[in-house]
Amino acid sequence: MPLLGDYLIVSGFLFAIGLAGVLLRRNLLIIFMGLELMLNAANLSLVAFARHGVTAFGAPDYNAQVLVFFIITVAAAEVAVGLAIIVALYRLRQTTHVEDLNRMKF
Amino acid sequence: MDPQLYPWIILFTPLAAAGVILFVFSRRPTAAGSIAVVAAVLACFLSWRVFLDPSLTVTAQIPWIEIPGVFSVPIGIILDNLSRVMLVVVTSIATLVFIYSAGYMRGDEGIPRYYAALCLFLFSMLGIVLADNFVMMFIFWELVGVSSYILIGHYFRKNSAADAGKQAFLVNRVGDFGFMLGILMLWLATGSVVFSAVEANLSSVTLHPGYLTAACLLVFCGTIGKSAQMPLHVWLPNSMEGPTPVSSLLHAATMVAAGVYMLARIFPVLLAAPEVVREVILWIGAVTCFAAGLMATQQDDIKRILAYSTISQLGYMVVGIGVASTADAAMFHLFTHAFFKCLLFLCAGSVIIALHHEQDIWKMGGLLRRMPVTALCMLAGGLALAGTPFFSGSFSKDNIIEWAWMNNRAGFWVTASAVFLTAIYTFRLLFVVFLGRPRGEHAEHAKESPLVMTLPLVILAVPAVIAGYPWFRRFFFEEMPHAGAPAAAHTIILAFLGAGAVLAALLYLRGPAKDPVRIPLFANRLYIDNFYDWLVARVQGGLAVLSSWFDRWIIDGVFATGAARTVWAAGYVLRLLQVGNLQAYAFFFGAGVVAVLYFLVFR
Amino acid sequence: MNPLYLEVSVVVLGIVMLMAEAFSGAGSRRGIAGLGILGLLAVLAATFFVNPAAMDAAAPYARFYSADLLAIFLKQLSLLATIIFLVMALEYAPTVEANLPSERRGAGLGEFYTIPVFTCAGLMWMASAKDFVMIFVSLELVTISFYILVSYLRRNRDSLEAGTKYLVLGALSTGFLVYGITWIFGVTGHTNLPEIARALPTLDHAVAPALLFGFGLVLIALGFKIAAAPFQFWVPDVYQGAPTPVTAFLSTASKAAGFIVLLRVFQTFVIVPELQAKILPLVAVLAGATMVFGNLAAIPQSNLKRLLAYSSIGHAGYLLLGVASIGAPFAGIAILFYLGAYLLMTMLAFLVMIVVAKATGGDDISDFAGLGRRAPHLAFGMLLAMLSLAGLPLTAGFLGKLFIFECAFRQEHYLLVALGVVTVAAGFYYYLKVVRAMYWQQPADPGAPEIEVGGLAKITIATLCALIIWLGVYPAPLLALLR
Amino acid sequence: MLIIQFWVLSVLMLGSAVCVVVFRNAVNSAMSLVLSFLALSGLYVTLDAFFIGIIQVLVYAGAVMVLFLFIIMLLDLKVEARRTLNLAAVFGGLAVLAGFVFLIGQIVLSFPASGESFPALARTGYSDVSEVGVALFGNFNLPFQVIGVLLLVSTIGVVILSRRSLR
Amino acid sequence: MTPSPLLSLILIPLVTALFCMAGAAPRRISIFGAGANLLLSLYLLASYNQAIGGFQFVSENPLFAAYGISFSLGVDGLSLVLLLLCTLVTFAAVWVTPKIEKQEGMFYACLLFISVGAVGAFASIDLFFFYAFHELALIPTFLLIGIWGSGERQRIAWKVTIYLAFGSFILLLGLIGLWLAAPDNLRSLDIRMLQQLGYAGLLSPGPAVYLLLLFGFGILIALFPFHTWAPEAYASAPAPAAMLHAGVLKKFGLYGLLRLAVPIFPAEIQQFAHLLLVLLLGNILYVGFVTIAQKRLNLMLGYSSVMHMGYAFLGLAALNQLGLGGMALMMFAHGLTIAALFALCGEIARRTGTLEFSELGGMAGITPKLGLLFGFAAMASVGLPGFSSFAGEILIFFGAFARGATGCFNWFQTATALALWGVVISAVYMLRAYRRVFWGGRGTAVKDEIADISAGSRWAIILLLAALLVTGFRPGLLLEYLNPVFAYLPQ
Repeated sequence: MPLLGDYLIVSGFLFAIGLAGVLLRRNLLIIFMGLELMLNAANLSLVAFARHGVTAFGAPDYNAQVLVFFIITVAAAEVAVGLAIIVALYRLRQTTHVEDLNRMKF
Repeated sequence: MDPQLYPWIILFTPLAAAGVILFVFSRRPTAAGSIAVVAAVLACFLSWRVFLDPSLTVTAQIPWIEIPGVFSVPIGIILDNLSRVMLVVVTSIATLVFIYSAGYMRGDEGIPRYYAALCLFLFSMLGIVLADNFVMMFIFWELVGVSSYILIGHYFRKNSAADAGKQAFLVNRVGDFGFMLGILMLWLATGSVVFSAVEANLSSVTLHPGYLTAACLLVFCGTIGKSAQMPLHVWLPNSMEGPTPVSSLLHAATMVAAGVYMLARIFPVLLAAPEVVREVILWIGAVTCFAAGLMATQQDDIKRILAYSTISQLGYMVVGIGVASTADAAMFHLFTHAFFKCLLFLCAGSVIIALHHEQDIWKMGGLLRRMPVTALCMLAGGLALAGTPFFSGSFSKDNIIEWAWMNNRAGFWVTASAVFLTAIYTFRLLFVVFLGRPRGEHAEHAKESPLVMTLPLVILAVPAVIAGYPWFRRFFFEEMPHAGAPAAAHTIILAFLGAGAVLAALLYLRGPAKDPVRIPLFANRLYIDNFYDWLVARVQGGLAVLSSWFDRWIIDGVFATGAARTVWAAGYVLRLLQVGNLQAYAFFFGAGVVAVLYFLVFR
Repeated sequence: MNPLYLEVSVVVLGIVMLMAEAFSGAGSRRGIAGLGILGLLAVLAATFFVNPAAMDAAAPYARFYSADLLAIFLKQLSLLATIIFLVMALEYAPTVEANLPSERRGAGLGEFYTIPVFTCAGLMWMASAKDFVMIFVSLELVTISFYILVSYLRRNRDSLEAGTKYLVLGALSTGFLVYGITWIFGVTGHTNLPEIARALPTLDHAVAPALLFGFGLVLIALGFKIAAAPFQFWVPDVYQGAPTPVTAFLSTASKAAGFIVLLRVFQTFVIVPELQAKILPLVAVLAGATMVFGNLAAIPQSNLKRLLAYSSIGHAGYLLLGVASIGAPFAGIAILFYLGAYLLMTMLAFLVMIVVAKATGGDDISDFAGLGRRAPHLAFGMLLAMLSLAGLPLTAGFLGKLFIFECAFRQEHYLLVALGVVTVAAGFYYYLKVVRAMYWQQPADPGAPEIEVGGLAKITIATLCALIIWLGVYPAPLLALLR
Repeated sequence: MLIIQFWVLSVLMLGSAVCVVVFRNAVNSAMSLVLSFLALSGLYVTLDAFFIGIIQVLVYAGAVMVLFLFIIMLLDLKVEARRTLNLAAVFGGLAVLAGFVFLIGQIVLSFPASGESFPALARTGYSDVSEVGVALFGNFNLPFQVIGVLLLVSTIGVVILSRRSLR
Repeated sequence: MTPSPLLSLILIPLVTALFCMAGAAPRRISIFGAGANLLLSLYLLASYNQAIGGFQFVSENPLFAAYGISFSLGVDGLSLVLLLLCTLVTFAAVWVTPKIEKQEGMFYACLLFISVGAVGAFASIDLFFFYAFHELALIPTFLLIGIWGSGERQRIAWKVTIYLAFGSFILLLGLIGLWLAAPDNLRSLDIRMLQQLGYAGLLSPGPAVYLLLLFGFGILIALFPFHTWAPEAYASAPAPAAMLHAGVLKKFGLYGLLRLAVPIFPAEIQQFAHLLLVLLLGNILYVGFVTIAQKRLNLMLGYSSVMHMGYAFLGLAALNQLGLGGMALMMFAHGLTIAALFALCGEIARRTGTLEFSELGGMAGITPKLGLLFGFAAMASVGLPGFSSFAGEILIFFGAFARGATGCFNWFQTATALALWGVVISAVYMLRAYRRVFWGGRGTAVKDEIADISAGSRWAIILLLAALLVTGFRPGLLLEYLNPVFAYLPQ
């Protein structure tokens, strides 16, 4: 039987891997995938916590699951808008590389 | 009119005249002169009225600064023998000089300014004479300084005159610094600035002899400045840059005597103070009197010779304060000196005008025949100055020297030997200017001055001769205690006088074309002026430049601007963090997250 | 009136505007903006008549939604900001049109006027949110709509670059927010702030690190929204690149909402002394860093938009100082007042900037040279905005700073106050740069034609000026409102 | 049994997540992401969250990933053009990551409940779809409507941003 | 809202300034407005009831009760004297303003705004407005120096503004501290209330607040070592602006110290008297030497103004009726003097195009009236009797010296003695300046054809000098207003 801590650790690693994608990759799409990984890591923890904190009726905390549902929805919307922006950027500048975004600085 | 008002009228008439001249007649020389003369005559007339009415006292006061229960400075008038005598001396001489000026200044472009300043001077001098408290005296003390400044700088286009005026003011200020400090000390100790109250409350200070000594000596600084005592004497010879009547009135007869007058005024305080105070006063006076005599023997400018003689004679007066048991000794010399020195200066002015502003005695000569009135008057003045018996100077000066014999033998020898110097420079002056043959073009064609100038000379010559005789003196001074010096002292003085006269005759009677004696040390006034020049240019100037540099580069540059620059630079550096690279931002973000969380959770 | 209707009306207004857009032909779309302004004005008026008691405390929404003074005030601010945004947008419309690939006149403009109305609804929900779920969804509504607005100028490289940067960093902060909420939920078992507040004192001491971890992550995400250092890096670039009205909107309303949420979360947690002892120093440090970074880095700027971005960071620092001094009796009021004042003066600055930039073609400080002679009234408006931002007395900005410093003083944050003084002095430096340009310098082109100002913009500028001075001299009504 | 499931799925999920970050080709990354999400939905199931698991598959592995792939194809992204690796950035990023992992590790280890296993559920065979649905449309009605507005705005935004030419 | 004549005192220049900005014959309107204000202040001075004393013409308009902010106006003897100073100098400054080439209306408006700030600050009895009005004057100063200044005007305007803003914010902190120091139920921004609390010992803000106030005000007054902004500012500002700032606005700091520090912090003033004495000697002696080294008239005047502030601080340190009364008197006298000097300096600069001593000289022969007036003003500046500067200085010296004892010199007496030396220093630089500009040989920049001072400017300066002379001959005229203000102090 896996423990709560196991899930949390795994979720933490997933979060870190997502962060690594953001920090280390320079392709906007991959960065975006990293961001999705981070959100999912949070979801995993949330579900684990929900399962751990069973309610008085002995059921998982569905409130937390609703939150997970919201997060997924928001993530989807974010992906849609984000990809739209990336497409627009690509159309204008033919790049999805973050280092090309350097017009504004200092 | 209420006689009580007379002193007030005497005091304020000249001020009113000054104001009227300045604001109404600033372009009308004649009117300006007339107004000034009228004011002086009025003041003189009323002064004599006051003098002749010994019962008159003035009680009214004008509050000047009044902080109830804490501090008050009234403008009040003191009328005692001292001030009465001084009043008539000042106003009388002033009147003569005002009249004389009308002739001397003829054709000058700045006559209204000149007369306005003279009136202002008269006002200030009268204020000193009449002041019944220290602060009032200080006020007029300063005003005397400023009017002297304006008058010395009358020929302001001349750099030398401009510098001399400035110097006179500044040197006086240095003396006033001490004066004010002394006033503060006496005030703190006695709780009042009014002379009578200070004297009455002195007992509270005698517990602190050191304090009282310091206070008195600081007050004496005022005298050192104003009466041109060593070491602050340098301004007086330079002040000869002013018109000659100014030299005569301010720098011989009245203003410079103010210092002595002030000492006489506070004489009771000096008596109550420890012995050392008067000792110091004596020695300052004695050294001044001797050193100024030395310098006078080697001057070539007729006015400068007289200027150094003035310093020397002021030294005698200060010695008088230091040794005599009464202030009258000094005041008596002040009294006689006022007449003969004024006379001498006016004579010198007459000569100068006649010689078209030639002041070098080595370009004069043989003027006795060409300007007999002037010459005779000058002779009378000179004999009085040298202290020749039967002339006024001898009575007053010998009196002081005799007091020195009684109370301070060393002081006696110094002052007595100064008589020798006096004789040398006086007779040198007389011989070179009036005897022999003319040494210059102007001297040959010199003519006697007009009546408006010679008349005051003649009038002044009378008191210059007779002012010392007891029957005349008694009219002005109470019978003063006799010093009681033996005849020997008197003989010694006479011997010094005779020796000086003989020496001068040997050297100068033959009418040499130039000075047969050259002593650079004396001619260069013991190099004291050079020392001051060095002090001002190097020490003060150096300090000023140094502090200016410090202010600009350290305080402003490093601290003020530097701080601002640091902030600016910090901003410049901080904004470099905004590299514009998304990944860098993400990195900073992540680093921030780690730092914040670590700080929050694990600290 | 039930306060819930406020947001509903705004959303309905947005949908109506969308319909109007859908059914309108080629044209300037000014009518849609006008409709929006009128509608929002009506809602703004309605906010003064809402009655929180009309809410059904037992209804499900009561768990998410509070209608306290804080919320109402922020709703009013949001509405005001949106109205001013629409006024700005009208002035800015030519730029938008020029930067959209459109077939006919006015295409895309309607949406430019409409999306902010939905954003406004999001802001209003944020103001009332008292449950992490509600906070999350309303915050995301605002954020996502801002992604769109920032990158709205599709043909403008700066706008798209700004949009991308905002998108990535915003999403990153969302990730942290969600993870933080997760941990808070994991520790307390609740997402509802009042319930968390109830649960906190009962918790075991050992869970404190986890709790703080979660709180820290939420704080970071909110810090990102309000541009607190060290999470402010997106601000200058995004503010500079975004369409100017969006920048104004972003720097005022969005920041204000962020602060309200921060305050709510903060107040939930600091009631536990143990947590307070950990949290307050952190906020103080963040406040100091933010003040210093914002104000100092602004000094060398020459682009006004970017300068205002840095200044906005600096102001966030002062606001955070207020948050750090939350224990003082007036701290809440001080923060709200500051938010209001900041909104007014920033909006004024941006509005004038839009008008001037339309005429001079740029938003560098040098484009303002000689404005004092070219357009004295605009210059005066800008002068007032700058002085108020700098904190000169008799303007709203001064009182804001005064109140905040007073609270900080009471809470004995002496070092921060000292830092505040230094940074305020630095602030004078860069705000006066604009004044210098306007009054000292000559116009680059002396023969340039007069600057045209739209009627609505004129009214708005005048109103903002009046409000700034009014609040600076006679703040009593506003403060009474906040009490 | 459950523990084996957990570890297999976890390793799969983390491994493919690493692949997402490591692969140079965007398509490969996207495919790894799909795999990772599928494994994640499996983990949800081990936590008795069937509904979430299904949603995960439908929304993420289905919709979102399709969108990703679609965009990748649309933009015709090839292997990321090799650029000089910014070593400072890499090391900096790794340092931040190390710090973050350390933090999470510490937190999880210090969290008292980490060592607890999951309590048994009182009843089995319940329908979590209905439970979640009731919550969503009942208690969570307000946030749900907000989400609705959010989706509306996103839709408009996507249209504005990605249409080739606006009408 | 209760009406008060003081409100008109603020409104007249304000409205005049607005008219000027609108561009309606600015010079004439300004002279009219400033003149009206001068008359009004004289009227107030005359109708102030000495028998009652305290604050009169009070009007209170509470704006925000919780913070106690109220737009309250009221004056006592001290503020009346300063109001007179302000209106006098404003009138003179407006009058001597030469033809302005660019943006004339704006120029006059800025001048009047400075006046509004000063009047408002002196007439406010609410700390908030007291502070706010002063700050208000910062921006016109910035504009005046920046637009119409000379030399490195931009850099200097910048520096001055930042410096003063910095000082103001330090001051603000001090004021906040002061406000917080009162017990909760007695907290007030009303200066009268604060003074009462101070007398009653209910207000104990502690030394830190005092130091904040001292240095906050100190920066505004150019207390050593925070003085470097002042000379540059005055040298660069157009003459009327320098007159107003050096003459009036700078007095705000001293006024603030008299108003707040004296009643509330008597113990702290004594506690830090040594620090203050050292700093003020820096002002007098050190800055005095810096002044001597100056090679330009305007810079020299600027430094001299800084130097004179040292005397004012000496009066503060003395903390007795003599010293403080003298300080107030000196503020008045110094304001008039420095205003007259800057006005004359402006006249010289306009005629010769330079203020370098090396290029000037002998002007008294060509412009005798200018020379005479400058002589008067210079004498007033060196503290010659007859001018109220002397009365002020001498009271300060007496006051400070009274803090000592008979016997050995203590700190105060030593400081007084050293400060007295400043009288010599000021004579050194002032006479030097006068000699270099007006006396001696003709300087290279002094041409035959330059005109003497115009009748208008002459009368404006004569007005200032006459005020100095009148109050110098009868300091009682002012002291009867000032004495009651400090009468409560123990001797």
